Amino acid sequence: MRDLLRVFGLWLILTLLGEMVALQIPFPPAMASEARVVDEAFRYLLIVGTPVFTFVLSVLFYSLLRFRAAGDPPEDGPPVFSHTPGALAWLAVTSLLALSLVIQPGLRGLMELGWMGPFSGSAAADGEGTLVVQVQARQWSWLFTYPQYQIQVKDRLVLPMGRPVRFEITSRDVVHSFWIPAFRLKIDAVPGRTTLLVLTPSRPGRTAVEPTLRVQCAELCGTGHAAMTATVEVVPADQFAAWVDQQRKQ
Amino acid sequence: MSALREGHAIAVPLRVPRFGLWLFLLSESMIFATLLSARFILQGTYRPAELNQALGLAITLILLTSSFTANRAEIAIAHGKTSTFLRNLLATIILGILFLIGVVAVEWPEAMHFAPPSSGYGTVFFTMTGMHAAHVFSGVVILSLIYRLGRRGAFGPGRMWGVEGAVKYWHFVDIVWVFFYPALYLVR
Amino acid sequence: MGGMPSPFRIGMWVFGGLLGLTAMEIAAANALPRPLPALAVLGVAKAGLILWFYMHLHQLWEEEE
Amino acid sequence: MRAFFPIGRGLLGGGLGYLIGAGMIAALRGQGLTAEPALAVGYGLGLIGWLLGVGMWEVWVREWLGWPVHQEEDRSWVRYFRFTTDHKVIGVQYLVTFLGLMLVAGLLAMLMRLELMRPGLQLFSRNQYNTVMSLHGIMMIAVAVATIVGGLGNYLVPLMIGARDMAFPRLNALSYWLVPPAALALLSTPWLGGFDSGWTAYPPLSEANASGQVLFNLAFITVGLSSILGGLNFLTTIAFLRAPGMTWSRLPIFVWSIFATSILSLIATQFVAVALLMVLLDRILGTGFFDPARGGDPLLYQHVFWFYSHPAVYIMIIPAFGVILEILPHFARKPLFAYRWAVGGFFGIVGLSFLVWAHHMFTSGMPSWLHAPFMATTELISVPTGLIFLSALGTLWQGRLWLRTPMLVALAFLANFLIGGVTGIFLADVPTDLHLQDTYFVVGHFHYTILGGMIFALVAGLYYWFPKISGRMYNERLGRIHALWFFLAFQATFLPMFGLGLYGMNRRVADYPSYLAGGNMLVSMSAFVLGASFVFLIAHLAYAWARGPQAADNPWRARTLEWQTTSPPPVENFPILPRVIGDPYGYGVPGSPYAWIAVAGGEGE
Repeated sequence: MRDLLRVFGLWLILTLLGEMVALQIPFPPAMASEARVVDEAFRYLLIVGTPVFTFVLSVLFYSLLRFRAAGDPPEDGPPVFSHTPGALAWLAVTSLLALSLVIQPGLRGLMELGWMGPFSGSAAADGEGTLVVQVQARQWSWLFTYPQYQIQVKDRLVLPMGRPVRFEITSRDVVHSFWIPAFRLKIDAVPGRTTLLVLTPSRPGRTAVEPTLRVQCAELCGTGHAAMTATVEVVPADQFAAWVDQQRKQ
Repeated sequence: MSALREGHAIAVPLRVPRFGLWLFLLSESMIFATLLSARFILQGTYRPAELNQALGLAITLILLTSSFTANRAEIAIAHGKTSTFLRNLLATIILGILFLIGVVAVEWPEAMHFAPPSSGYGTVFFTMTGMHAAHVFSGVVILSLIYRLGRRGAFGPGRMWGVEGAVKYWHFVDIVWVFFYPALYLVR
Repeated sequence: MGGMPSPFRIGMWVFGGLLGLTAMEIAAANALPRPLPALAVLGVAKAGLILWFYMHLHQLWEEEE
Repeated sequence: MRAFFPIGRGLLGGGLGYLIGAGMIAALRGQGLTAEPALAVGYGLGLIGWLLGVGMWEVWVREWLGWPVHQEEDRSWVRYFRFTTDHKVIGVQYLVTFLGLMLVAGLLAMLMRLELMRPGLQLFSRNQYNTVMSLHGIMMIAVAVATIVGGLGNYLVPLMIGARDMAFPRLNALSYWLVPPAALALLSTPWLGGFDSGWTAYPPLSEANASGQVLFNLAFITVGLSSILGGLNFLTTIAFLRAPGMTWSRLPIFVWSIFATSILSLIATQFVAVALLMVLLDRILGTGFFDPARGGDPLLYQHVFWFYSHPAVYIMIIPAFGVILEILPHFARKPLFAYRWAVGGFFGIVGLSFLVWAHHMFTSGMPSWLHAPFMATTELISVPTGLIFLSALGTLWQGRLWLRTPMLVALAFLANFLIGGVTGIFLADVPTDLHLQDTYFVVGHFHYTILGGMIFALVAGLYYWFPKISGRMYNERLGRIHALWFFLAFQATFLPMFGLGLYGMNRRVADYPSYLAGGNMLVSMSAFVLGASFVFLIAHLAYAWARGPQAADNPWRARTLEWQTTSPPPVENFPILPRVIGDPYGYGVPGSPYAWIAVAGGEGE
């Protein structure tokens, strides 16, 4: 009984310390509004995961210190073979924990992100203001087409701030993956099909200043995989319009 | 030492190799299950109209009959009727060879116009029939070895694991075709 | 082994059953608009006959003879 | 000279087989000996030639032809180089081969970390890096799949259940001898342009790259075949060859873990074989399984591949759980807590492992409605895994912990796998996985489970059973130093990877943006220290095997059967087969023997 109380105390202390760390862990800059869902899910898992982690660690540490034999143990421990109520309780707690994590942050996050339907990726945002960008991945570069403005650029993605962007992603050759770390979400570019990603850039920035704001291929695609990046610029709406005009003149 | 090892080998009851063979067949069936699923995933229930239905039915009947004769061979040797055993085993081998001729020498040349580089159905058709034919071929080889041993009097009631194993494998190959035939020739 | 219906005769009946089921498969394929479910059931039945009577699946949970 | 006769003959047979197969195809098609069709046929015939040469001719073909089989048994060290059927020799063959392979693959990892120490390209071209990374991956996968099962499993399962050998001793030898040609094929890929598609070999990339890919696929299929045959053998052995009185509930937990694993390798491995075969057919015969222009689908490969390759991680980790749960009771001097629950945990994992494969594909472009069910099944895996932890912690609680090296490494395993498990939740949960997929977070996670888990268990098992296998004792002080060194270097190497991944370091890259330089430098430096710990381990064990003091038959005062015979055991394992009458872990129960072993004189235990 004394042992149980002490290990409980150890668990409380370690959990407290752990939660302090978990609440402090800094994330890379979140530059799209969808990134918030991912970061909140991450933080939530950290907070829920910490007590589980510290529980096992406390029992492990406590046993190591308290039940250590000086050398070759002269006698055996108590012959406890099992403890059915304990095992059932353990089973119930782990099952409930696992199920709760499926619901929050799992299903809830999927719902918020609009990733629940028969499509491959985000639910299509079809609103008036949605900017459509067709992304074609190829070995080893990115081709961005803005069908609403009839412009095409290579390895450079310019996006207006605060406007939802629907990326329609495909590949010309092998499987690639479209990922902007600062925006969090990623999805593969698969030859023969189109995948969708809806992102709303929420802060201005560009790759040279913020390196996590870059398009990075995230699926091994051959020799040039590591270098298959594109620069990203998020600019205010008027600057975007000016950029579009300038591109169309070329 | 070697006497001990041999003694061990003899002492193993028949259900040990039998269980092992069943496990092997279970494992093998996963190959065919994957190919069967791939056929429906990639092609749905599409089937080209120009498949040779008469030939498909003919080779199916040949393979079913070979299972029948294989079964007779197994029963015969269990009852010590060696000549019936050999006769039926030989019939099984010949039917197996006929099946192979039917698939590889008749059906494949006819099906060449939807051969792989051009059509998706060809991809699954040739892979499935090819994988199955490879198993039929290995079955024919095994049965031939058994036939050779059988002619030397290697088998009889109570010492027929070789026959039983080979025949079980042959029936397994037949079961695969039981599923492949409708999947390739009959679905719409 | 042995017994009244001789194993040879069982083999014959099973073979007849397999032929009959094959005939039903062809009939189903020609008559039904979507023959896949019927074909699946018939295929399982054929495989079951072979497994049980030709491959002696039951031996697995029988005591050593 | 005599020792290398079978291997020499195998190499000759393999070479001849390759020349005949490749030559035939080359002549038919008017291409070179290393064109892809020639390569594939040559490999197939070469494999057969190797097997016949190495010993299958004597033990199998002669029997099929009705000729007398003659098999030479040799008790000197030469037996380790021969096609023998003694499960203990085969176990050692597996262990040595795969530890060697692990050192080679570890060296490749060191080269990768050398390249990644700084941004930019220093050591390799991009293509060379990809080949090195892919080779490291597949070789370590093979090590993880086969070392505990093939090595420790082969050596110990018959001993632990009181059998003389495996159910199919010759098949067992075949399973082992399939491995060397596969290793040889993998190591020769760099001369065929390498293969740069990782161990996952996703098409279309794996259908468009250099010809090394063909050898990779063939080698993978060969190792898979070996794993299938091994699984079949273990299942039959455990089902039928248990000693009298060895009921299912008296089975040591390690045997249970091998049983559960064998179900997985028997059933699941065929799927990866078919997936790789489809890639080969697409490459060589022009089928279009994965070509969307011809009715194919690249995602079909990913589904079939992960239908094996997710269960494969349980093929790696369940035997590791088995080793750890086996070690804990003997060193805690306490019965294994909740034995039945732990066995249930194994089978829970086996069952669930077939229902979770698509969690590798959350970002693959598969329909989004598949995410929720696969997320749910994946999270549920933590429930049976939790039972393993319940058993481990319950065993430690109020025990008399005897902190010898095997125990220390086993405790380190628990800490490592805990981190591996908790970080797995982040990858199972789709919203976080959409960011973390294909980053160093994943790399960190699976190294915590496979290196921190499976390899730590292997090391614990090596220390634990070393006296039994070698008949010698390792040095306890060196063992403890190594345990600490190994554990700390491991943490320093892989903990920073979670941060790197979160901040945008994606995996399988030869180069990275310069803002990630600090973390990578730290990882590289620690990795070198970690690599050195492996060299230290192997050198220590090799030295102990040659020069160590004689070991007692049962230095750990353990109850299970393998410790009731001599160290090392005689060829027939037990002079007379033991009779099991009690619980394998009945520590602390007064007067409860586990087994009754009659010795030549008729004395009891």
